[in-house]
Amino acid sequence: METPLSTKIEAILFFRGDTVTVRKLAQYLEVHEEKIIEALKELALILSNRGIVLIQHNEEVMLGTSACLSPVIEKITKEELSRDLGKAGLETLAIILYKEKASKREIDYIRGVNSGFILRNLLIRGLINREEEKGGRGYIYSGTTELLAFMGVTNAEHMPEFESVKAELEQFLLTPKDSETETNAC
Amino acid sequence: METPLSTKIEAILFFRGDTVTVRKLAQYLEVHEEKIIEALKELALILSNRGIVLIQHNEEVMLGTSACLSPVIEKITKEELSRDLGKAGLETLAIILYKEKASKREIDYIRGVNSGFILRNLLIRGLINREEEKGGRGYIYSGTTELLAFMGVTNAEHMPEFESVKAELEQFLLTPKDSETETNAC
Amino acid sequence: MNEGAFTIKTEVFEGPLDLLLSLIEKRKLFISDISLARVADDYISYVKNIGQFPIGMTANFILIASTLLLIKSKSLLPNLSLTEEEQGSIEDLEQRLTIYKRVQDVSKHIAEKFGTEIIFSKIPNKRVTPVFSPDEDMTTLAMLESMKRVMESLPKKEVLSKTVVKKIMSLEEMIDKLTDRVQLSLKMNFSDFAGTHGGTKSSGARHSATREERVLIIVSFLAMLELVKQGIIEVNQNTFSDDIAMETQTLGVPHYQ
Repeated sequence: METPLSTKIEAILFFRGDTVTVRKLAQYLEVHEEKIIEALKELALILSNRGIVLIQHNEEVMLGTSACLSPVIEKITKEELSRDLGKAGLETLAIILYKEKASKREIDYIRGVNSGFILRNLLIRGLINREEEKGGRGYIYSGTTELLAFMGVTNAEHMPEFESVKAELEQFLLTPKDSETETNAC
Repeated sequence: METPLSTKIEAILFFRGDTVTVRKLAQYLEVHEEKIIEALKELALILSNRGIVLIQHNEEVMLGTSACLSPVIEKITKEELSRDLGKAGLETLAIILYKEKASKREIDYIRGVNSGFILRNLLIRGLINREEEKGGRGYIYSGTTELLAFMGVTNAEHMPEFESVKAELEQFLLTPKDSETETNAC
Repeated sequence: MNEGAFTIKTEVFEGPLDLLLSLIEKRKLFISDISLARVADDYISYVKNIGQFPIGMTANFILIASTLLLIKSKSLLPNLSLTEEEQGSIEDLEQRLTIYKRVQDVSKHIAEKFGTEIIFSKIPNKRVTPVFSPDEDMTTLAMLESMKRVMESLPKKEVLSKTVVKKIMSLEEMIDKLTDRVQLSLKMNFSDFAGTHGGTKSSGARHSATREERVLIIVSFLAMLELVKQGIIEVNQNTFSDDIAMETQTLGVPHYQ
């Protein structure tokens, strides 16, 4: 059985987590816009009484959380921002500061674990900035001015033992990644 | 009417986008964990045949797009998907996934080689997690929810031959033997 | 050698168990002491050619090689008595191969599923405006401490564990003893090699071998023992030239040179 259009739309909207135009949806799913509009009506019906709702505005649609749940969501947002950074958060932040600019690949490689979630949290907490890497391969992270000010330094270079730590990090990233040198990592 | 717990959970999971532990959900919603587990069953049922699925793994839950809609989403994602695991990666993941939790010693013993390098690689890719073993002897590894997501499985138990292989692995590792033989210090 | 050795140099193996399994499977055998005895020669000739392996890997190959030698010697000389420990290491190897094969089999399920039908999670919302939310722990000193912790856990050069080093060293002695035992058994039971009667289960393949052929087999087996011994010495030497030398001296184990 062919998957209903409304189901496909639901998946796309969920994945994007942002507004998508009806035109784009029609393009992605290779059907006429009228079909999309029809399916959206269906989807809105399916999603009534659910935690996720369909928000439609002009030609744009997106999924959102039901309004009656905003107190819970607010609580979570607050908690996310005030939570302890924890060991992993501090380590990630330290690498970004001492390296001055670090890509996700470099951070992961130095820490030996994936830093995706932590980087996301540091970003929404305004502790790090990101900019797109040249060639569009990913992002480069650096500490925010607010963060440096909070720690009482005007520049990452004023961090204690800055030169030697930075040099050691660079050295490590330059070392060829053959299996012999890495076996004892875990 | 009071909003059902499953609806609230759905909203929270949608809002967070990534994994949330059962404990956190209980905390956010101020109910017992058992209630959450019950409501999760309900939610999984509600979401069957939808564009969104519920993944449950190791006390963690996450919403994602339905596996059968993978081609639709792949068309619109910009993310580069690395599908290559290699023989060592596959073997290591098989042990970790089917045993649910495995120490480095156990993995090394079964594979007959030091798995440090491949474990580090899988950690960096976010396919496995590690936690310190009790007594500080080393690390215990488990698959991440992302690993299941990448395989399109909503629960590790849905892997083919799961129960029998798990039992065989446990039986094998239970037999007292000098499991230190082939491992290198870690 | 006998039974037509396979060319295996070009293949890459994950380790000794992987190599053994593929040797057994190439001959379409099941995992048993008999099949292990039959692939022992292939295994050792492969190990002989792996000088460029990291030291830890070579050690792993040699540990398994020693168990294969036990199996092989028992199959050649059924009257050779094995200690309980030796018998245990043979059974242990068979069990390990069985479970390793199972792991390789189920890893195919993962290969089939991985990346085929993906469950995608939500893309993080780009519209969220960051709210500067520091944490009390964020001081320059705490950052330095975290940084030092990270640097301490950076991967270092591989070092063999004390257990492996000890095992490898006791192996040299084991091979010496095994050589003596095989030679002794050869003298004592020379009639066994006349080739007029076979009868024992593990000599099936060589049932019709002539006396000359049998002596040849035993002689080449002794050469195999010598090969493995050389491998062990090599591992020991390389090991001693490394950091581990200091560690082992404090263990008070004999220092071969």
